[in-house]
Amino acid sequence: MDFQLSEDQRALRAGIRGLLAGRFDRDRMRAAHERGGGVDRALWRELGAAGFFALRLPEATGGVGLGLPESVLMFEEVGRALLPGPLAATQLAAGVVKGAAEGEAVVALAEAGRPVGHLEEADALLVLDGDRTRLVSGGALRRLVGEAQPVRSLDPGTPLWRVPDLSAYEGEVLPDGARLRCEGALLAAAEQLGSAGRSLEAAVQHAREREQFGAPIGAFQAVKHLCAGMLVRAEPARSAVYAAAVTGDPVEAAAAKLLADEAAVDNARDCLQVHGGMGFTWEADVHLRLKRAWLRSGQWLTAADAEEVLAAGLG
Amino acid sequence: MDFQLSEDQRALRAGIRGLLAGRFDRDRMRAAHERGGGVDRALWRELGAAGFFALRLPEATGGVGLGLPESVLMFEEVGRALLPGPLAATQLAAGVVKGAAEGEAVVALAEAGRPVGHLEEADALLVLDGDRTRLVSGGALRRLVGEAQPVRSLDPGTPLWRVPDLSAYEGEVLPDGARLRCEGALLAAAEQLGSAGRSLEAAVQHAREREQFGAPIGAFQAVKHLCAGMLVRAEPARSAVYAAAVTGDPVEAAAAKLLADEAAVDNARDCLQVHGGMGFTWEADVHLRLKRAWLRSGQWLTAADAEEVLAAGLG
Amino acid sequence: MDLAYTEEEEAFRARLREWLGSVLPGLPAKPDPGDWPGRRAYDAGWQRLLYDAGYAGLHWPADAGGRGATPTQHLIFLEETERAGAPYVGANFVGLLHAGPTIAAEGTAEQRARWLPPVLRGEEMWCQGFSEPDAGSDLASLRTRAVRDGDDYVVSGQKIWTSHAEVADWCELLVRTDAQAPKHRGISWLAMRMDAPGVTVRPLRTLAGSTEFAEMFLDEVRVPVSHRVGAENDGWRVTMVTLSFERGTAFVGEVVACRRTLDALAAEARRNGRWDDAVLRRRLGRLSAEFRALWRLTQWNVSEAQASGGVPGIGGSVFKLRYSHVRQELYEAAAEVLGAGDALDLDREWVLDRLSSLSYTIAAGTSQIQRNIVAERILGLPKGR
Amino acid sequence: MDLAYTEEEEAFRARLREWLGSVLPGLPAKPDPGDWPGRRAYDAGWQRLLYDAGYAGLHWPADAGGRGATPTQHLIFLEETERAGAPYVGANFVGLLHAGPTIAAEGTAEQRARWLPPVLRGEEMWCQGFSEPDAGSDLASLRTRAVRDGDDYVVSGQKIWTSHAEVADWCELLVRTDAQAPKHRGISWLAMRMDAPGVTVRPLRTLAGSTEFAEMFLDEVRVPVSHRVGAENDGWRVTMVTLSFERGTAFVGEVVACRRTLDALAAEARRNGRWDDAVLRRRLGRLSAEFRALWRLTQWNVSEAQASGGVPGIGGSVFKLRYSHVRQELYEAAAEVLGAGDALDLDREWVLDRLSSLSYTIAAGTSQIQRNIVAERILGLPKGR
Repeated sequence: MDFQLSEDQRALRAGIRGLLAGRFDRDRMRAAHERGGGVDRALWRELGAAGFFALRLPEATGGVGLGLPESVLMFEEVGRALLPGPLAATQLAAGVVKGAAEGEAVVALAEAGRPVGHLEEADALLVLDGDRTRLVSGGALRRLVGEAQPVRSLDPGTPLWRVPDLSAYEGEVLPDGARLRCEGALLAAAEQLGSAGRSLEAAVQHAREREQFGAPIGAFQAVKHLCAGMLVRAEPARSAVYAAAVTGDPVEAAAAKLLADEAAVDNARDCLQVHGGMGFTWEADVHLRLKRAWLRSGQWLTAADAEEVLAAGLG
Repeated sequence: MDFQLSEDQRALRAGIRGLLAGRFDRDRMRAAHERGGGVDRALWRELGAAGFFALRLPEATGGVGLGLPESVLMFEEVGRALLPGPLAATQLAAGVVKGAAEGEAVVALAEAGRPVGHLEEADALLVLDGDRTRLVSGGALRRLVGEAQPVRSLDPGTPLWRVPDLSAYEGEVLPDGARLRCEGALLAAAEQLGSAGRSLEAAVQHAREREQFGAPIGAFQAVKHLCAGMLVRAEPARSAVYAAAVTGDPVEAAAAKLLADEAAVDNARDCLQVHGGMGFTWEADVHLRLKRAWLRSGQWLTAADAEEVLAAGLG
Repeated sequence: MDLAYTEEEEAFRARLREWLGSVLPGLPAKPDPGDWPGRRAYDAGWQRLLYDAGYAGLHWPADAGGRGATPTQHLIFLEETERAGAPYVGANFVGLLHAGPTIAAEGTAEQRARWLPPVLRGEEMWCQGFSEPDAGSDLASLRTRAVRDGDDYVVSGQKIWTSHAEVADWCELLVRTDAQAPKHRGISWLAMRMDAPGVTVRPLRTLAGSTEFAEMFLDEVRVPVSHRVGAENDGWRVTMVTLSFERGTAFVGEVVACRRTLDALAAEARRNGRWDDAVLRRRLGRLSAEFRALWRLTQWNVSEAQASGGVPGIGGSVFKLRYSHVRQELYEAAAEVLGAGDALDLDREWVLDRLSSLSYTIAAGTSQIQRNIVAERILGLPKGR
Repeated sequence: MDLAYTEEEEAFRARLREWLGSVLPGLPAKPDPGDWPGRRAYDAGWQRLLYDAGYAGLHWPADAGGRGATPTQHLIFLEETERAGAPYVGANFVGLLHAGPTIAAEGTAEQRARWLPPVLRGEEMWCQGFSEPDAGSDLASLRTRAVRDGDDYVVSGQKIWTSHAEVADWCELLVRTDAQAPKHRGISWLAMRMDAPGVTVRPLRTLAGSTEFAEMFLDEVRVPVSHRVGAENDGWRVTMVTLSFERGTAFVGEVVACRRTLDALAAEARRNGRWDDAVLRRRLGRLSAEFRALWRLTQWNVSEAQASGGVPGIGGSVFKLRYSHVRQELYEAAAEVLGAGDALDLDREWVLDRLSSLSYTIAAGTSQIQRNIVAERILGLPKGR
């Protein structure tokens, strides 16, 4: 048993982190959110070129040939950078949807009863609708887009559309729907994990620098313990996400999603609290993380569903 | 509108507090718990003589002629003193069960599916069994006692018995069962309130006196904020209990029970935490309050039932 | 303990209800949140109606032009206006609830005569210049300085979280007049004209996307010394006086509104089927207990203020700690009622409220600061650490 | 990242399982909790079996008589013994996990030869005399004093929370040897015979009604200077060395046991019908996520220790904070599964565990202290306040 990251895994993580630092620094992140969070096609292609979407396709078919653990490490980084876009759905569709692997295509996620993010930009739609998981594209997709209504999105990084009953739109049914849902949940959980980690770092940095009552606020137990609580939320979630990526077990993935959702949301809230009034401004980044964390909590597998999956696995 | 206690109410409270300080000080409280928490008949009679049980009977029939608000103030005091015994059931049965008003009789509470406290000492049993609220006494009670099994009670102040199916024991059906349940819940809530207040006082006292790392532990925010949280739990619960006593509204009583149960249990737990290792010893009083608070949380109206009552009242 | 209202109180309520019923239908349409002049006109109009009907400055002392109402009457006023959907105090907030009472208590006769009547009539609006970005929770460490120059102070610095700065005529300003004194002892309270040269207002966008607040930059703004209320360097005490007007009524309207929201959430859950989810249903039931208790605690605090004559109540910290938390819970429950889809739609009711609710544990004293206050001033735990 | 165990590790597990299967059925009946001599004999017997089978001191270095097993092997050992229902380490706890490793790391050759073999063979039991009633969380403020008198220290003071004091042969004792030095610099580590004159043990009853712990009163107890491990006044550092043996394995058995308890709770809820309560069912589901994560975090910490060679891991504080809380939650859920009736019956499974669980957020560093450690030592926040 070796739960440590391998050299290759560390290098992979450093690579994507470097790419994002260069191509999606804070200014660009803010700019992307100010313009409504559409997908940056050039960056999408760069990610494609770096193997982000093709990561798990076999080398024989032009993929990188890596596994779910490596995907999870990459998604943690895009979550940390708050990169907008349907990253999980696109990676899952790589090898099925033309151009997805290369970053030429954007594959959005559509779930029954929920608004669809990035619909207008989507080249295909991964539809989770009851037990039928399918890809909707071409004419059906155009028809769907035509009938969709834009939603004033809570998340400035994710344009949303309200769509009609999804069952009316046919597409290529995917045989391994259960696996896709499980993996989608896990990749979203990894993004949540990255977000939770970033919130913790931001809180700690602020607590070290901000002075009140003659001392850095991080010297006060109230603030100190908020920060400690954030780490205590993030670390078990991290173990759960990484382990589920290794085992691919759906019950473990449910645990990972549940804990990572909670870590992302609650760490963002605590980070906001540590920042005080400044955390309540639009200028601060923390609200962007909170809103995205709320969005992702409602995707792939909700807390209620995860708890039922976990309960069913007991006894 | 005047939510302040009247002069008479203050005097009443001072009276019972004085009586308990004289007759049930800490040494006697500990002794009562060491011997298994049976009812002290002499003290019971003294409470009777002081009008505790007859408080709400009309003066014309020898009662004190006061109302539910005064009862609640008295029960808060017995809760604070951690007096064992089925006080609520006995007060509710005063005027119906012979001797209850005078403190000559002990009326225990029996609820379907739960162990009965003080069964062996009971002169009558107030049975809450489905919608039929009745008083079981005499032969039926003796038969029931004969078939009961003693339980090793979690609460050292309350001897418990497991009883057979209550429906087999007939008794005088009381016409106002709903009112009795509501009032019982409220009196129990008042006891919980007293317990919550006492836990807060004990925590604050310890936090002021105990020194660690060169300062009273109450100077550390972690401890300070635990104590503040205890007050923030107790005060809204107090308002809810007092108000429900004034209005007699069953939904308000449900709110009162829910919040008072939580205040009693969580304040005891926080008090224990403030006391550190010493709080974990048998010598400390806090565990006695916690155990009684757990017991009372399961009596009259549980949290789940209270939440449903409150939800039903919405919308 | 008597929760029934007196005949006099009920009569007050009945008259108020009747008046509200007669006047509210004739109000103009509510202005757009971004239309500041429209908002000012709307709020001014409402205040004028209150004035003409005898409800302006209800809780102000009679000798300041107020009605000298009891805390209970004030509670009834706030409860009924909220129930009836009357306009909020809006741009009159600082004038009626902070600056006005401060001037009434600490101002000279001339200052009272100059500033109070226009507030009551809705003719002049005030804003508050207390908070500073670098001071934060440590309000008394404010750095905006005022240097005496003849009959003026020359004021420079930066303020933040100023509501209605765009339309206010006056600003109640805390400035440092003695940099050498201990921080609470070198502060003075000034009334500053918002159109004075050197005052720049910049809207501050919150995470809810709104611009309810502003930053205010002061660059050598001249404020006459005669506009100082109270003695020089005594501004901290002068400001604290305002708090003595807090008689437990600060959140009456909000608690009434929260209870209405909770009922609406239950109705919506029954409609959309989520009522069948026991976890959600019981959560709403629990919130009902919380808001019922908070309503009763409000009555308790008001009653206490009435009995004690309105002495500053630190009991407000207990209320605020619980209320802030529970109101955030309310909107988390709202998101559950809406479901994973609708909770993301800013045009759906409750979604913006959920965002706004994030400030409750921060604004007007963070929960961390409030816990210190409760622990030290109510429970008597030692200061320190 | 590879959660699969190596062939070698699987072989170790298979051999262990086989051995457990062969030896456990032949164990004597477990003694009554109040029967101290019986408990000592039982624990000693089990340790002797481990010794004979080559499992004694599994994680001790080979040069101390141990097996030099990797942290992963130790994890497997703890997991399998817990799964198989093997006896707990019991009265051998301090010897095997605290005093022994300290002597192995810091003792002289003579000290190692004298004290370590009897621990491994289950012939001598140790207890721990660190905590004091007045020191509490501030362990280093301990006041039990040792005064040099010829070749002896004369020790007087009071210790608390001493497990197995009734049956221990030796006590690892922290004493103050320099009252003038800063508190961490005047402490020494002594090995004290429990049958020395002046040692009085008094059982300490916990709120669970048990007497697992004792108080220990020391009245001019003579301890030979040769029984000091490490230099005089260097005892704090010597003690901290023990912590370096913490390789993430401290709670392996407990986490395995908690997961089994959670499964049993679900089975009981299905049996008694409470499984239909969605609130309870989802609560159990959530606990499943927590314990799954804690198991993975355990593997993570063990793996980290293995990679880093077992350097002291403050990551243990993160684990303990979460675990303490979740384990308390587990027994709160157990009370819900039992229902308002059975949860009051001390003879029902889980009820005493619920009481014991109240100590988790206090013992071995309160949650408050753990949060300080996490914030200051892991997150690098300033000391202070």
